[in-house]
Amino acid sequence: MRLNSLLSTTARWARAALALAGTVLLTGCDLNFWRMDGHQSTIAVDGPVARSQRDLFYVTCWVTLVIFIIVGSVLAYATIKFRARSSADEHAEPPEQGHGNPMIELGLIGASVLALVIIAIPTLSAIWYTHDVPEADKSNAYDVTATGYQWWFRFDYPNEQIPGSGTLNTSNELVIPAGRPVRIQLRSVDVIHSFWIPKLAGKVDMIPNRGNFLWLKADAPGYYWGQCAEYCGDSHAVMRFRVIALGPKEFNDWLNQQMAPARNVTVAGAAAAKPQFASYRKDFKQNERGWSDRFELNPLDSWRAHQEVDAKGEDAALIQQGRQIFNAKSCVNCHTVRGNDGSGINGPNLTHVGARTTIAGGLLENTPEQVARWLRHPDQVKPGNKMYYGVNKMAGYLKLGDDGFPVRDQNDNYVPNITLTEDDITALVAYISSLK
Amino acid sequence: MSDHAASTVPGAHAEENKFQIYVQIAMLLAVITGVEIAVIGLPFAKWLLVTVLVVLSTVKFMYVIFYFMHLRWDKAFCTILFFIGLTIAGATMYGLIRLFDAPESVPLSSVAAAAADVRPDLA
Amino acid sequence: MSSTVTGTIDHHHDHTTTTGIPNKKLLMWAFLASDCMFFGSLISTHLVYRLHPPPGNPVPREVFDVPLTSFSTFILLMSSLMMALAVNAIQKGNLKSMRFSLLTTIFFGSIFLGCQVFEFTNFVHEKHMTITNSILGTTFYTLTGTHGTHVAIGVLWLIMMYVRSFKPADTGAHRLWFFRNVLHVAVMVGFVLSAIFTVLAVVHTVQAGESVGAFAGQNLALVAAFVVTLVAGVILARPHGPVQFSEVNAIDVESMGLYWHFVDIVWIVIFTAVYLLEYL
Amino acid sequence: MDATVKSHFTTKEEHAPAKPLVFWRPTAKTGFVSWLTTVDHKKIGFLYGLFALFFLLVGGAEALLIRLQLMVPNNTLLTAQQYNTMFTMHGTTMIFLAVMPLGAAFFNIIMPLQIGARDVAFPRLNAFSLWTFVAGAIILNVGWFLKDGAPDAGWFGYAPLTTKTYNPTHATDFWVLGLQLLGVASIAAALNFIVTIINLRAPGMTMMRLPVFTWMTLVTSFLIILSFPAITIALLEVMMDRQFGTNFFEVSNGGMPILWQHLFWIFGHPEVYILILPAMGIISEILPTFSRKPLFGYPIVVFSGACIGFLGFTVWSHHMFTTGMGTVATAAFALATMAIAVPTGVKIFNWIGTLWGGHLSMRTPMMFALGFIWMFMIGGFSGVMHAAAPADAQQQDSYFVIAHFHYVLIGGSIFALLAGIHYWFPLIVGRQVSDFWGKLAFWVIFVGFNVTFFPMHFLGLNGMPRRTFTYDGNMGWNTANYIATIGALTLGTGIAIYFIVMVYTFFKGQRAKRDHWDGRTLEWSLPNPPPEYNFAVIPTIHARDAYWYEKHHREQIAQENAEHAKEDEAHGGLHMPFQSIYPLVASTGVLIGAFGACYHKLIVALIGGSVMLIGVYLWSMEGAEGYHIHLDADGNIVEDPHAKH
Ligand code: HEA
Ligand code: HEA
Ligand code: HEC
Ligand code: CUA
Ligand SMILES: [Cu+2]
Repeated sequence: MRLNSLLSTTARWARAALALAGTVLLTGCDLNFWRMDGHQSTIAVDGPVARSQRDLFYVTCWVTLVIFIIVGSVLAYATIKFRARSSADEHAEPPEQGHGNPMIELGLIGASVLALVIIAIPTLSAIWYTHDVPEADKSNAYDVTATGYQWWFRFDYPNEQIPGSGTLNTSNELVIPAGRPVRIQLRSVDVIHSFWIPKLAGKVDMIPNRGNFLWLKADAPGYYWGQCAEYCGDSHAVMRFRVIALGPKEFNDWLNQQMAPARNVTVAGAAAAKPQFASYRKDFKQNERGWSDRFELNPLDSWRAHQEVDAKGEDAALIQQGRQIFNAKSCVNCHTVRGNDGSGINGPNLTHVGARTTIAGGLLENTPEQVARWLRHPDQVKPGNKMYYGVNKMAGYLKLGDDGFPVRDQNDNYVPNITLTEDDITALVAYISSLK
Repeated sequence: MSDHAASTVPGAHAEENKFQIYVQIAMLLAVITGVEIAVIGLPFAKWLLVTVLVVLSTVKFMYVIFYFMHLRWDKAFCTILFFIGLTIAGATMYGLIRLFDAPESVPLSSVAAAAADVRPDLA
Repeated sequence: MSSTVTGTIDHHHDHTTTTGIPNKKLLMWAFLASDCMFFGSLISTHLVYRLHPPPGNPVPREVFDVPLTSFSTFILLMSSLMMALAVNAIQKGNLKSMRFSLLTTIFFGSIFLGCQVFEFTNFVHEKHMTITNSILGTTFYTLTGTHGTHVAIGVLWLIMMYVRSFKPADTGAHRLWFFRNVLHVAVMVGFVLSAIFTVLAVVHTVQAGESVGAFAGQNLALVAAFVVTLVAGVILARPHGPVQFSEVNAIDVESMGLYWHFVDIVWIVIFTAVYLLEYL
Repeated sequence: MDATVKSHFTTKEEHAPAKPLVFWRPTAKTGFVSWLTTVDHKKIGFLYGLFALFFLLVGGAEALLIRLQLMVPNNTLLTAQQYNTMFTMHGTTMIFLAVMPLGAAFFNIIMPLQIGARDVAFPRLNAFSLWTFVAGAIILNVGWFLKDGAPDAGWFGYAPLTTKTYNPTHATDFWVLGLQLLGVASIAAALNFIVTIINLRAPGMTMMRLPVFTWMTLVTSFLIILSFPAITIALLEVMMDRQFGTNFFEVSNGGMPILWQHLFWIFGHPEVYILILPAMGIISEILPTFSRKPLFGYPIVVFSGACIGFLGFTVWSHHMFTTGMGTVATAAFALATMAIAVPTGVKIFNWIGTLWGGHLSMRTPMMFALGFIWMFMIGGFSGVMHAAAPADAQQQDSYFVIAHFHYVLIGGSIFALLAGIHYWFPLIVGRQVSDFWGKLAFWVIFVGFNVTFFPMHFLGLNGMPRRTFTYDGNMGWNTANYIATIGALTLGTGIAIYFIVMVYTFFKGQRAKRDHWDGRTLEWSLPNPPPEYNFAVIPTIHARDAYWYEKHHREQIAQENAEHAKEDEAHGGLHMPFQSIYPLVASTGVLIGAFGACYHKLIVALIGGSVMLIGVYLWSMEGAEGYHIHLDADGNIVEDPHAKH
């Protein structure tokens, strides 16, 4: 029979495949697609909110797995047992034409309901738990406001008011106190975004004209990966951010540093090697498979290293020149460097940008090369991005028409607004890196 | 070809003079409309007036569908069919409107939210 | 089942279908069930925005004009009555009476539309509420406008049905009947439109306190169109021998009636939910 | 057909009345014009099927591009914008242009045959649905060939991303108006099916004797007419915002983008049951046939289908668990969603009950049906995991959702539809598909499908967000993505094999005998392919599996049929409706009008509207006329000189 030969062929292939898979696993080749310990794992979690969500997931998983095994076994048994083994069998007298059995039906319905109750109870308790900070912990909570922009995040610290210039704010890297509940108000200025730090808590959307809210807590100091989780246009995929949780002392130091105005560099010094930190490597070309996040330091230490001012390596003249260009090239229209120049709010606050590990919405590593790359071709790094195409009728690298959209010339090419020479870029990079 | 072979004698409905019924119902509906307009001026509690208005317009609604649209004289299936739609639409409308009442769902721009009495967590 | 219809028509049961309910009636009811959801979504949109208005939204009771709306509600109700009578008439085979009732329904429907046009222009020009300048304007005009569109479609349908009742029994003997029919529809539509706008012009003249002469001078074309279509309508409606419209078509009129009544009940809901509740 | 319709049928005695040229009615039964003007439910269904399969390949090609882009981290095969277009069009195409019309194809072809009807209740309306569907498909896809590009706002097009501020090109207008037309087409078709099932059943075909597939057609049609209006309104609102500057979703004037989500999902959730219920209907036909046993617990299977349909309206916000609805609303929707597992489970249990004690003949349709049960269960279970709202906060918009819905959509809907094509192919086309190649295709599809989508569960739990054109190599997602892409290529190969075999069989396959699978329902009583008039004599139904009963009571049935044939002849033969050009004209008007609206050209829109109105007017004036045919004892048509003019 054709069928039988096919089956045995299949079986042969299946055995071969299994053997292959086994060998691959034993030799340690990275075929384990089921690994769930990445930077954005929802399984290897580091906070109570994410933990309660994961535990609930386990409950649903086990309950359905058990049902699957039971129902599956019956199904498999029936399929094998009652299979027609030959074509004669197929055309044998039809079996008894039975029509059903109410008792079995009711029993199974009851069993299903029971299974659902097992899932429903922890679901309800988790809904209430994840909704707001537990009463006992409320007094200890810290407040932050996160606002989504196409395609970056802005973070405000309503508890920290800077005399004369309002609420402390920063972008793309959220620093929170570890071990304390953090209440995050979620806002959006344009389209819908979603705020998601898988290891700390499930996501909540940032919806225009809606005051959403999320709470989370980091068990211990650490460095976490976040991601916008609602499709928000061209660069949704690279709308990322980082969360840094710090102990009480370190958090306070950081706040103090942030409250201070931007550095104004006037002294020169000698260079020192900086630790490399591979959040985004441009040599990370296609086809590089596998787990490859080999930090030279642990990520939190990498972040700490970024906080340190390395006055010796700086060229004050270059930095001053960068600052001038920053003003002249209208960067100030969109960016604020508090204490120095500008009060723009369409782009990230750059007051202490040099102290972040990443730029451009968690996409690029904050190194001079990457900053230069960003300034050279923001559109190529981050498709559609607003620094290039302009935002709220504020022109970026391109000239805008009255309708707020970039204009084109007769040849259908965009008309530039900001043009930077390589020298400009070098100076700007020096300036930006100096802002710690 | 039908299961429901002639239970109806030709002309079975002829004796009903619908003309009168229609005119009477139209008058009734006009009166109810008048009452509705009058009700909004009365100095009673708001919930009471809302209830009265809702009841009165439901009554109008029912009169139109059962008499003008002859559901009363038609096979029950037409009524069922329409009420499936009406019920699902009504329940969905109700659910949708109620969803926006939850404090979490009040829009930031709304007058109430601006007064910050609905979303204490924003204050 | 005989292919030529003989004897008395049973209006409510059709023995060629399984349930005895005529297909067209069933179709219409199913459609109306669907339309409940349609208007339900639209009305909820309006109500949700009404319950949570942004600051600076116009206050509805300062915009609305209850006497006018009550009047048009009443008119729509009367049109519903006439529609019911039209169905009643054709079920009894009374073609003349049906035509008369249809014409009155068309007439009332047009008045309703005229009121709405008046209301909209009034709100825009006097109350400065446009469809773009506030959320109230947006939802109000969209909701009542969609309802108005339903009414307009209904009027068109009524006109087509009315004209169809003139289709000659022996189309072979009247070679040009089809073109006459098309002309008839056009004339009726023209009449309704010119009637609506003539009435609006009259109201405008009265409000502005102008003279009859000024009115005629400014709206000559409108008045002329009104008169011409009126005359043409009367001429076209003269009897031309036996027609192809009888009790068998009652179901067509009835389905149309269901639609028309539904539009009326939607207005019942809108009248309460959109207008009256604002005054509490 | 009601009295009015009947009275316009020409009989031998009447002389053909003179008509203006506008009422020309095509009579050709073959050729291009006959397809454009057809009112025959089988031809219309066949066209639906062809369009749907074409779009399945288009959507599949888009899926393959998606997978190739994601094969490796930081890939540059597609730009961000191209990728976004790709998943938007993939989702929209698969759902609205592949699975839904494929369902409509089966409704059209099979349902009237199962209830013993000669056509649907409104044949011309049916043609209008078809052509309006085509118009919608054209509008939706036209962007590929224009400067504006194809839509790229995602298949649920969340406002305000779809407003003019954030999507200034016409691409989004194509999406809005394309979906609007598809909605009109679907509602019109569904109304038609409802009336047909309620009103055109053969004598004795009570509701509780309807084949389950027909029942599911009915429930699905109800879902369509009750859920589509919500998206119609939602689309109307974005359209107003885009074209007239209204404020529905304009935040600066108090608009609430969240409202779009509610309206969309009020439609969207019933929509997913619109995609699965026909599939469940097909499975409920195949399992009994190949187990040679009636469906286990028929009444409860029917009831649970209706129950799923109804509950489908109460759970829409489970797509919005992360929008911050508050505890009470979240809890209510979570519980309602879980409740759906009960009626769905009932179906699964009863299918197993049907297998139990049967003589299972393992032909290709049966393989797909069994595959369906397995895969759908997995998809359903991940659905229940989503229903646990706090857990869903981690899963929403991650690849876990992608895994969930591809298991229910491919492992569910597509498997069942492929099974159905295989199952009814001998009836519709009259040829028999090779079992070997069918099974081969099944296994390749089955393996490829699981290899593609099973790893996605892990990707999702490992934090990979969906709708991302690229990802970093250091997130731990590389292996699973690579495997998934390999799987997708395998899956594509399987589908290619499937269709190559089908095309081959269509032209060259072996002729199938009548009642190829020893069927149980009425459609198998027909010769293959079924004649235009379907039933020479409208059968009388005595039992649930009507044809099974017939096969076991041949004499009684033969006698009845002979009597009914005589009656028919006494009434002038079988009534057949004329073809008509006007549904096509009306749909063309709709197409033109929609184009005008896309480009904000009032004149064009008005012209389109007028063409549509004229089409509809002439359609009503030409009337549902038709002609008669007479059959001899063998069911051949006896030529009637008066039948044509
Ligand atoms: C064919 C389509 C289809 C079907 C049938 C389903 C069926 C179900 N779906 Fe799914 N769903 C989709 C298509 C479908 N879904 C799509 C397309 C999306 C994503 C849209 C988008 O975002 O783009 C989605 C998304 C989606 C979400 C939102 C996820 C998110 O975005 O966060 C949720 C949440 O609750 C959900 C739940 C369910 C449930 C509970 C079922 C249930 O009906 C399943 C019931 C079945 C079973 C449970 C298995 C059999 C039962 C038994 C053997 C009985 C015993 C079992 C128990 C007691 C548990 N689905
Ligand atoms: C019924 C619906 C359906 C079906 C059948 C499929 C089928 C497939 N889907 Fe799809 N999918 C959706 C509905 C569906 N999908 C929806 C609704 C979304 C969400 C969209 C959104 O987010 O907006 C989605 C999103 C989606 C994504 C996520 C994209 C993202 O979020 O970034 C992915 C990624 O892997 C994917 C993959 C696939 C694959 C590999 C198939 C395969 O099964 C396809 C197999 C078929 C073929 C491969 C065709 C075979 C054809 C040939 C071999 C011929 C090729 C022809 C030429 C080259 C001319 N789909
Ligand atoms: C039209 C407004 C606009 C102008 C003008 C503008 N930017 Fe930006 N800038 C942005 C936006 C928006 C972003 C965030 C982009 C993103 O991540 O999607 C940004 C991001 C940046 C970043 C990364 C910041 C971070 O925290 O990730 C730097 C550095 C930067 N801009 C420097 C400059 C310089 C230097 C200039 C002048 C040559 C400039 N910008 C001009 C809008 C602008
Ligand atoms: Cu912001 Cu996606
Ligand atoms: Cu859903």
